[in-house]
Amino acid sequence: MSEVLVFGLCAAVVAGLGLYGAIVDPRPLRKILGFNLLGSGVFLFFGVVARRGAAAGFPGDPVPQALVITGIVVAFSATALAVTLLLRFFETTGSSSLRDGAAADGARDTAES
Amino acid sequence: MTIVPALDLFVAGVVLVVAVWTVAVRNTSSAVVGFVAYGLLLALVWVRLGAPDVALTEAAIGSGLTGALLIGAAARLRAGESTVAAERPGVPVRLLIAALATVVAAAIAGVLLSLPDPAPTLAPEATANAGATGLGNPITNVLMAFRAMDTMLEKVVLLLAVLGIWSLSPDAAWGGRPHLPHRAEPDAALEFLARVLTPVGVVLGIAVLWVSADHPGGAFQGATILAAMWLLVLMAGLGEVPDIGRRRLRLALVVGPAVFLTIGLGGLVVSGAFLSYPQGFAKPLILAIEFAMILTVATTLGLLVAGPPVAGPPAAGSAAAGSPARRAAP
Amino acid sequence: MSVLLDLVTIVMVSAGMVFFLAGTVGLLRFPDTLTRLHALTKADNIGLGLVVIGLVPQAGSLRDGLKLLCVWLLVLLASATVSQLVAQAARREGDSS
Amino acid sequence: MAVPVSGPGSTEGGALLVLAIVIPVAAALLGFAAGGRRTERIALGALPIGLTVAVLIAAAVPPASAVPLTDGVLTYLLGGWAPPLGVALRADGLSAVMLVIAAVVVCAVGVFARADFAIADGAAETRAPFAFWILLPMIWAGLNTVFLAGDLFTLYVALEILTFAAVPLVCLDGRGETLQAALRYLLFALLGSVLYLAGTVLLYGAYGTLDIVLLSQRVAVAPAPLVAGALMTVGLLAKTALVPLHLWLPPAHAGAPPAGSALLSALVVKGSFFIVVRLWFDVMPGLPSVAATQMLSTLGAAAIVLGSVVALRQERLKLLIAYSTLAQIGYLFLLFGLAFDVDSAAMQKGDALAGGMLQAMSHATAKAAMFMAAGSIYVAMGHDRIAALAGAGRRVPVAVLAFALGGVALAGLPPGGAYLAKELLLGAAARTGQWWWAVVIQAGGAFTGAYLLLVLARVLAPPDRAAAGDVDTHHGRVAWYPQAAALVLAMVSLSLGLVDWSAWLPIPPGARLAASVVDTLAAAVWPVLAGGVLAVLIGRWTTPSGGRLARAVATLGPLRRGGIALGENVCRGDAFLRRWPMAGVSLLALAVAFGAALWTGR
Amino acid sequence: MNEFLTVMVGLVLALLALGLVRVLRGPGDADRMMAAQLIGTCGIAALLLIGVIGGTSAAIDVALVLALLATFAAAAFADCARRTAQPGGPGPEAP
Repeated sequence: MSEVLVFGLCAAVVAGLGLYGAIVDPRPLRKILGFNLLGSGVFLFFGVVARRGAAAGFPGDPVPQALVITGIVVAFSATALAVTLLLRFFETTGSSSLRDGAAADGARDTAES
Repeated sequence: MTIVPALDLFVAGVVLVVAVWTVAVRNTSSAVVGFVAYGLLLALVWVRLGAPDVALTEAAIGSGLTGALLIGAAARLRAGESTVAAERPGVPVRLLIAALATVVAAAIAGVLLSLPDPAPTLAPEATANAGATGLGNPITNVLMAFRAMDTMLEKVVLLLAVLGIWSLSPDAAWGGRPHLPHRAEPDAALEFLARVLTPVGVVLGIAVLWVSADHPGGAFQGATILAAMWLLVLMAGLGEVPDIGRRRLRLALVVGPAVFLTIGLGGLVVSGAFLSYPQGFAKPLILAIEFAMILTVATTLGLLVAGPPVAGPPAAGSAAAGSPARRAAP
Repeated sequence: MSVLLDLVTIVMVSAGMVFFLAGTVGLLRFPDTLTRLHALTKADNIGLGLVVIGLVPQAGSLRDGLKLLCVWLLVLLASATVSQLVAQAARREGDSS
Repeated sequence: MAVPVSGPGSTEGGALLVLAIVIPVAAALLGFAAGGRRTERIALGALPIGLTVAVLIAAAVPPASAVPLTDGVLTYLLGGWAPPLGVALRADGLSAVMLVIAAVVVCAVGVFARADFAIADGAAETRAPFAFWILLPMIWAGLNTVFLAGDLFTLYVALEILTFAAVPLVCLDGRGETLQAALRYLLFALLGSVLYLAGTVLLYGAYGTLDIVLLSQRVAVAPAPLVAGALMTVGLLAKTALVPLHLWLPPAHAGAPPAGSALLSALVVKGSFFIVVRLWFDVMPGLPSVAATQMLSTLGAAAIVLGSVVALRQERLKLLIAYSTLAQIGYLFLLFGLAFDVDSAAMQKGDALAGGMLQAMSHATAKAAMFMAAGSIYVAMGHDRIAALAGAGRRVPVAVLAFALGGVALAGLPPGGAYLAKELLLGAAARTGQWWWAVVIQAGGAFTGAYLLLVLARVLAPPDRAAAGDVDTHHGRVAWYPQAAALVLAMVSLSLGLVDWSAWLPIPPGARLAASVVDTLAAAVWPVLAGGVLAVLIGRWTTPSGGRLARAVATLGPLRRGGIALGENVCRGDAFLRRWPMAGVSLLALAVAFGAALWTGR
Repeated sequence: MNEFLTVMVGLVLALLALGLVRVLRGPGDADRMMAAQLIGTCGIAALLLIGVIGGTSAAIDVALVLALLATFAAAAFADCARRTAQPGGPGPEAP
């Protein structure tokens, strides 16, 4: 049962790191990285819960593992959308800052594009 | 034996070191490289947790495709990096956030210790009902039969992500093609890699799907490998992404959820419940859905990494040059 | 018979470990990128090959054994081409910085 | 096939629930494959079908007022598998009414959007219309799944569908500000959904199921559900943009095209609110404590004050309406403090919940009408700076009427749905002796009246001669049907109070409304009077130069200066809260606070 | 036998950690690109050993996919580094 404990704590620490990275770092790409870390921490926790539920000949409870596979695909499509949105924002305004006024003063093309 | 816990501790330790590195390092490109290393190492953790299916998914989607996506973005954002990095909050705010994040993580870890000892599990129920679909792999059973609704909705999410990315293109570029910028003079090593690796990848992708009936594998994992191979071909310049207006591409993107929906509605009529399979026909129907799914998901994941259309639509009627090399997607 | 197989495994995996050690020491000690690349791709690959050969007797069935060898061949092919790409990048970085 | 049914099997009306989700998804898939003009036709074709299905579901839901989720409900076992292994769709009174309201608003937005996103026959397919006519059914599918899904993970996927469909809608016009607003929205919403997911994994770890009904039978006071409840609630608050987690809402809802803003403000925000209600009333009714429910309602009250005051200080009409959404979201969360029954220490499905849901329904219809009217005004006047909107009343009279009626309905004037909701909430406050929420409810009505009067005073003013010259009069021709759609929605919101909702909402029979003339008159006059005073004090308007009004304003001098100072400080506070690090701190601090508050209730 | 393999896995992971520290700290991008390749070899060796210890024969499939995707990631890095080094430079108009 040791890996449940070890990887459970590892999942919680990675989730904490992801939360910290997503909130503190002003760069949106680092926020997306933080979100991915947080997501993998939560999915790791799903894996630990599945491992605890190992029974009937399976090394792990299949239901949370199936949820993780669905979750990873959803998290990847979220990352792809966020990265493309960030790149488009950077191309349009030349700045990738989320600060309130950043878009306005950094805007290259006029508002009536 | 006491040695195994040490092994787990060590694997977890390496994973944590790389995770801390990914958050702490200054330069974004090395943070992305750290994240790719983290993703690949996570596959080790998933194997230790007895979930090879998820290890496949994590290694393929978590680090392979996400890594390719993020490294491209990191390179293009390097110009604006310094101005934004300056907006870093002050030390007190950072300490407060660190403390709060620690409390949340500690709460989650604390709950782990308090979870009930005979852990509640659905494994026995999953095996008891596995007879209905005749599939050996319990996770495929859960994904395709017991919780088929989540899998079908998830394909809608993928389609939405592609639509969201396409809608971010400039108006003039609509109908054009998203192209990975391959350079004028082809790079011999990359082209060789693409020519040799792609067939191996396609065979492996289809095998991972075919095996998924009874052994770890699945349509998503297979689709990710096919998408990676398609992207490798595009990177090597051996193929072009088809224009987003082409009917075949649109159908390829929709065929997965569409087949899932029609078979689900068929189940409503024939065997009494939406997304249920008539007795005895479950396995062939599930495989049919999975083949439609692998085609859609491979195309979708490839397009998600390729990005929004950039070049304008082709002159009317000009055939798309260099139809993509051998791969499942049209 | 199984003792012999275990012996083969122990010997092969230990040999593999020696090469891994060599590869990592090379990675740490070598002065610049190209030499480190050399250490990384050559020594580690042989290390992996030996570990794979060591594990073939432990594999459950013939199919698993063949798949193990496929893994090694795939990594050999991959590291050959990727080292080329990395070397190009290192050389380009060398003359641009 | 041997359907392993344990517990309530699929009831006979169940197949309708499947149709409610399948029709929008099929419309979106067909539209995506068809492309070109057919995308619009398919989406418009699906609207009436979906509306009829929603109405049939509302009719099929067995009338059961304050009954737990198990029996008075329409159930459908997907794939024939019963929970905990399978996923069930369930429709009780709450989801039935929300389904109907969502269908009505989506249909009205569909009619309205034909003006902006019409695809000419034979014309080449363009980006924005193609994207809009697929995002509309996708948002609808996400909402219907949120209202019907009986499994917490299916709710998570539905939330993701909702967010992924809403984000491209925000930056459909591709300007820098809207792209930044969409990016902030996506990143913060993703943080919210991962926290929600963390909560679900803790619940699964503790109870081995994610089905709402089974969880409600198994959840007891233990560390797992407490931490899970706190994380899920905060994650959903981040997606509902309740103050102080509202950093993304104003720029996103103001930057979207009018049809998009209507969908976002009226419906998308209601999805995650509905899951908070499901979580606190159905999954863990016994868990909340006095501290937690009072905290949630206090956040609601703070949202009302902050949203309304900042709305009064806005210069652009769409931003004013967006901040009004912020305030109305706060209004919705008042129900939690009122619905907590102290002696049974559990959430009671009573008049407070009915009032909250009715407020959600009337806000959905009224706010959609206001955003659509604002869209028509923008087209007619060429801009939406409130100070220069004089004469809009002449150009687009129907749109201005729709805006006025929507505002009146929102302010809680009879016979609007918000009036009925206010009466129910006031009744609950009186019954439970929490007079302070009654004060907040009345203040909410007054504030809504305030910014309504502020805009109407400006819009209905005759076009001032000087300005009329430079603004070319034929700026934009506005077709009749977008304005008609807005007017119909405003009328619907205004008539929600006349319907007897006891068949769907848990209105206890004893809470018959005091229909005395004096009460209704007082309820009608109060928002207008108090609103006028607030508008004069805090509102952003230039003092007229000469005449009697100038002298009257002079006497108010010190009060006015105090009001403006208050307004400025609140705006600075709002800007402070909407900085990303501060929003992150609020997110985590709220998670810890909710965890502690729930813990004290043990 | 499992004890021996576990010690070996510990050793491989130690070497992997050392190599990662050196590679991730490397001055140029080229050094960091080697991280994916390093994991391609050491990571897969550890994975195969863990698979044998834990008895999960599926670990070999995971190793196959890992090898393929580590190569793909390294190729993506190299291609991206080469693209940014083009005269066009990494500016937003590069694609």
